[in-house]
Amino acid sequence: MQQLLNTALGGLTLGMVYAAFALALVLIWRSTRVVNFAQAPMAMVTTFVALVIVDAGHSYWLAFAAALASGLVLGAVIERVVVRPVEGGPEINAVILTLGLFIVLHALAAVIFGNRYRSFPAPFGVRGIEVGGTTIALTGFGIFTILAVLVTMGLLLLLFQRTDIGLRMRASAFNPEVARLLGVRVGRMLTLGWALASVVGSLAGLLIAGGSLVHPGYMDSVVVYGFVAAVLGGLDSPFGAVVGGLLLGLALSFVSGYVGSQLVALAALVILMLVLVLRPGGLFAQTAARRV
Amino acid sequence: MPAMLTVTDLAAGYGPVRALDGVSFTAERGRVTAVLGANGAGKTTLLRTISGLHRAERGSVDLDGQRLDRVAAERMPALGLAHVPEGRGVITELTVEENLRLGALGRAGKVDGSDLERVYGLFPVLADRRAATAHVLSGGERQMLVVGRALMARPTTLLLDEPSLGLAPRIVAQIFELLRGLVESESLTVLLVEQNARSALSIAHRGVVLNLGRVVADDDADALAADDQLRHAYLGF
Amino acid sequence: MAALRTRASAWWAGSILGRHLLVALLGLVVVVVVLESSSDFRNLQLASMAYLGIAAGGLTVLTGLNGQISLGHGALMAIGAYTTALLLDDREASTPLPLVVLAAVVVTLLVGIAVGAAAARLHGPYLAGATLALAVAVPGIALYFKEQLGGEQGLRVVLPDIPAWVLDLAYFVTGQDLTRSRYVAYLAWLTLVITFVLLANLARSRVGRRWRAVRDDEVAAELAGVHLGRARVSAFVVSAAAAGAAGAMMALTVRLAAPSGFTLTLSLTLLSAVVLGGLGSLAGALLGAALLTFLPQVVTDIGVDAGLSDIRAAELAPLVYGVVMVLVILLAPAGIVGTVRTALLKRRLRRSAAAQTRTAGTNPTAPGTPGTPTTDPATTTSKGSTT
Amino acid sequence: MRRRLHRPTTLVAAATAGVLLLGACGAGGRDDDGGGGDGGDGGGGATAPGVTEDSIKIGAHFPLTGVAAPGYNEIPTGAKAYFDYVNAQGGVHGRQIEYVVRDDGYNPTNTSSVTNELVLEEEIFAMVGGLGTPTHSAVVDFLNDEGVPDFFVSSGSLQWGDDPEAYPYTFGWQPDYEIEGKIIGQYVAENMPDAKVGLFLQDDDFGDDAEKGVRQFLDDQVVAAERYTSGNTDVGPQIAGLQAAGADLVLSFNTPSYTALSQLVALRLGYEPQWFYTNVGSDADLVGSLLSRFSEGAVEGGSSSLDGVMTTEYIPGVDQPDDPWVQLWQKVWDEHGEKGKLTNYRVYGMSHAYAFVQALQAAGEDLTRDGIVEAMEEVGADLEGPQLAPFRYSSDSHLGISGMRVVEIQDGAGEDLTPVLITDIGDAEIVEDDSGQDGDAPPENGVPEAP
Repeated sequence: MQQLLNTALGGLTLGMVYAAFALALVLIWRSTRVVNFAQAPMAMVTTFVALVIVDAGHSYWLAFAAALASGLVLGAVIERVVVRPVEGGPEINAVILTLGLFIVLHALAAVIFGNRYRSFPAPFGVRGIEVGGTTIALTGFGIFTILAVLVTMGLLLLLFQRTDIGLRMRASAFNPEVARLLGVRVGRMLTLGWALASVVGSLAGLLIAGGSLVHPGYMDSVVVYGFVAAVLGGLDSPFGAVVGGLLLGLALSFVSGYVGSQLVALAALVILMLVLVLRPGGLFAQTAARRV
Repeated sequence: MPAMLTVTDLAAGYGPVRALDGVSFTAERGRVTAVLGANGAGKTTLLRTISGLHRAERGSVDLDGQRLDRVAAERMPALGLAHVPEGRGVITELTVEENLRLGALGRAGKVDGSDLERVYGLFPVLADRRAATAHVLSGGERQMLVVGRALMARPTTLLLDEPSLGLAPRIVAQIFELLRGLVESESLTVLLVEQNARSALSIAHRGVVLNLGRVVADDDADALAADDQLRHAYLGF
Repeated sequence: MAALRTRASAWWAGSILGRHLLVALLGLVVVVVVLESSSDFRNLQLASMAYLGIAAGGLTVLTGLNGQISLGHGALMAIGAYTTALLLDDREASTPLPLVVLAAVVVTLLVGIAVGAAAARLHGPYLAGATLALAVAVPGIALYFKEQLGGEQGLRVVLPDIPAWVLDLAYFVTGQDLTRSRYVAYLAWLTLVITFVLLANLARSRVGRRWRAVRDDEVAAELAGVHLGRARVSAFVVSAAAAGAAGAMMALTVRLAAPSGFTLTLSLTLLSAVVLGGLGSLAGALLGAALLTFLPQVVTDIGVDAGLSDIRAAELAPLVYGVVMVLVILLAPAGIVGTVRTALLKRRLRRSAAAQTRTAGTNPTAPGTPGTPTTDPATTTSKGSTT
Repeated sequence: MRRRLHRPTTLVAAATAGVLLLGACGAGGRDDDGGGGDGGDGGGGATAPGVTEDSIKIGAHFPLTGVAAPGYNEIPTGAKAYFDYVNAQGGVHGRQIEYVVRDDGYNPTNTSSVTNELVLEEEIFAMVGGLGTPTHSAVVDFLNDEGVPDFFVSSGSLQWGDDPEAYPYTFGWQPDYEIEGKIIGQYVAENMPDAKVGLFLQDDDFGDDAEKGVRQFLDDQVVAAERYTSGNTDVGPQIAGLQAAGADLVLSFNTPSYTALSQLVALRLGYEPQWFYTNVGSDADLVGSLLSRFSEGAVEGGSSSLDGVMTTEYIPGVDQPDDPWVQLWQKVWDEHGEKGKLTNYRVYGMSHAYAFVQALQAAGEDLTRDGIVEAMEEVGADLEGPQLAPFRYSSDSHLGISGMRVVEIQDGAGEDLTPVLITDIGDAEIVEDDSGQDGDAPPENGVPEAP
């Protein structure tokens, strides 16, 4: 019973991170029709920025803010400088480009920050909370993780649904030409979209790193499962990304605990194929799904 | 009537294909000017070039004394120019009201509820479906939505691309009726691109006929409608 | 069945097959000359290049001709490699080598049918996601079935003794003894030439035209009577078969099939080989494979020569490789072969244009501009429009 | 994606020819060396490949990039520092040691290709310290076919020495995982007979061999065995499984990062068994520095974070700064190391470099590949060095260090729980070591003599 609960809680926390990461991928996909494989190393780089600040003796929260801010800048710069030329071009070119970025960022991080394990601090306890004499696998930081992702989602929802800038961003994503005709500076919106997505990705990176170990490759499995989660939910649906992330986090945790950790990836494949065979556009594909 | 929109010697193309080849005409303030011609005559390219979506190779565009041909498309609404693209202009993923709100974002000055109410007043169908996602709208409703959205920017000049495309004649008549009303009440300048020349000329004051990227006729609407030779050669009715 | 029909139709259009065979023969002569004149180390490197080339060739058919993205071809190679390893587990293994390779191809092909059938309904990033999951899932299977598949340590591949007639033939032709490394290299390149001839013929056949039709415009293809699903699955299966052959060659070259040899990196590497060389072109696939085989070593050596420590020099290789990928996409999006072709074509056109008097209204780039995507004004209007 | 396959074969042929010619040119630069690196026949005193009057070239494959690189990439820096130190003292028999390290990214395919490069192109005399079980598996046949001495594989797998007939040129170095499992198993059976034992195993030969050793003594006491896959950093489900099975003593066969991860997860689960980490995973210095960051006192700072944890020890590490060997390593690192501090990975690298230098001394001035292998089989068991127990090298076994002692970590350093125990694979008994290896000190100049 306790194992069941703990496995579920572990899966929930991990699922939240996958959800955040998938959300970042969906934001970028929606705005620029690019699957950003470089999302993981981008987040990794910002996590290292935070680590440098912590190492310099500053507080966790300053480092946290700096990582998010550097995520914002990194996302904007990458979109503007590297990704802009391939937007609207053949899909595969964008894929290869972000894969290339993936490799470059990885290699750069190894050169600059060193290729070794380092511990990353957590602002809250990493000890499980006691409920009625038994400890459950939910730490202060775990709660923070869940809350942070929920709050981020709420903020994004507000931004997109309730503000003019959100409306502009959505319009740019859905129909850039019409958006231009209506006076929306589409280029800026796309850059902003990447910047925001990169912030969300950075958040996922910080949450995975918190109270654990980081090295240049620490996000690599997240890119796979985050992408699978996004596809699972339907790449156009932020809601789907979140559901996909949670579903995947829980399912994989149970497979790892009760079947075997070798089969985690296989389980991800099976779940994905089951969903895609029934719904080729993901769980939350819009009925008016656009043919790309 | 003074000229609102003046196009002089405009040329544009796609690679080696020449779509516009020295087009000149004027659209008068508060009037409807119809641009007519067969498929591929360059009508849509003309609108796209005026509104900055397509780059002009030569020539100039002048809106009320202001050069437009070097201005980016996204700045047009602020200058009072609204381009209503053909059919697909509705952003189907957004709700009706979001589409409308979007229309007001590009213009200078503060947006308030009165703009929305005005458009809903003009198109009561839209008011009923304001919270619906736009993809559930019918073709006629979509056309109303794009026109309404353009009006949200309080434009002085409206570029309309094929508003009758794919719509039932009854709906076309309804939309043209609305347009005529708007021109009269708001003293809008309208440049109306149409393949359906008969309907277009019925509300236009003036007509410009394009063929293979050149102006072949430019006259009062009545005169054009009366010119049998022209009608048979270029207008198909 | 499709292959049979293709073969038949290719025979009818005898000149194409004849030309391909002639080129293949020439290629083989070059292979012999080069392999005989290079060291054992180069031979093995060239063998690696060959198996990467085979897999990339299959992938370029899938992605370039049929428009399907696969991030999971490494997993298909793993299936070919493990099949080979299971059949060649000791020196007494009696299965003749061609049969082993054939078995690897057939098993991979069967898996390809299953994956292809599931993938046929998926588009773009959904297909990418599914194949990505495939790429990470397959090594896990080898870990789970430790008894049968050797777990993390993998399965050793024992290269059977070189048949006496092969040794004799090699000596007769070249006057040198055939080393095992060179033998492996010959096997890999022979497989490559055979695979490429088959792929090239398929690409020129009716099947190939169907693949392209589906890639260019599904609706039009369907109206023209092409069965979309069947065209997709057949492209995937052909490409899987090539990956199987590549896996077999990889197993023989590396003499091991282990999960850590088939990480996601391998799949992504193949895809980048295809794009770097030039999508849809077999020559590009080969060029990409060459780049992947030789670039890291060259870069590391340069790093070491420049006085970097071993670690720094090793870190330099992926950095340069990544930068090359980004630059090729930004500066030469048609890939190396595509860019060269376009440049050559332009020069030829310029020359012929200079020779002729200019006629107005002609379209200088219209007829068959290979390698570059044609921009069609009708499709550039909006990328996010609804239907 | 509007590309088309355009006259493929012609271009293929052209490209093929071009690329192949490129390859040929590359090869053409080399002299005809008459059959590559076939030094295996060791023909009567002829100079072996990689050996000249004044130099010996040796090679190694390590993961320098990629996911497996953190930690392991420090080993060759330690070895290199020691070789540089020896070179500065005049080398071995007047020969300077040239140490070439190649990156394989822990991918057997790459290992195969870089080993080909090292052996055929660089013409190394011997492979020294190649790391990893799956990676080295890919090249062990090749190295033995070519007759290249394959010394001191950095992995505790049994296959690097249990069958010298199959692999006459391959030698293990560290205690294999099975004897470590046996020694731990016996200790637990004798001292904690009531413990409910949980096993936390890396899912490869490391975990498998160790489990085999442990179960020789503890089969009845084991209540759960959980396996994690290297690279999957979420070990929560596995630790939760151990907790659910009620294990109060966890024997963990894992790498250091997983020690830190398992400790963190246990904190999260409120799971407090007695931990017993394998030597590989118990780098107190490293794990301590990894765990020191976690705030709110959830984990004690510094290297004391593993206090109370049991482990084994077969060479002295950086937690024993007073040990004469560690003092030598510190001196070597200060003089010849790169930046960064001395770590246990580097100590590991230096320790096997030390053993290799001694092997070279033993092989004498007329260095041949077969000669050094013979020398190792003859005198290998008498090699001096930091190892606490002697090597098992003989003509029947090429397995490495024969034993270790069980320690408990206190204040970041090991406190002995047993004397040094030695044994061998299979049914071999576990006995106390009387070789005196434990407690010896390096020679004054830090360079070993022939044994």
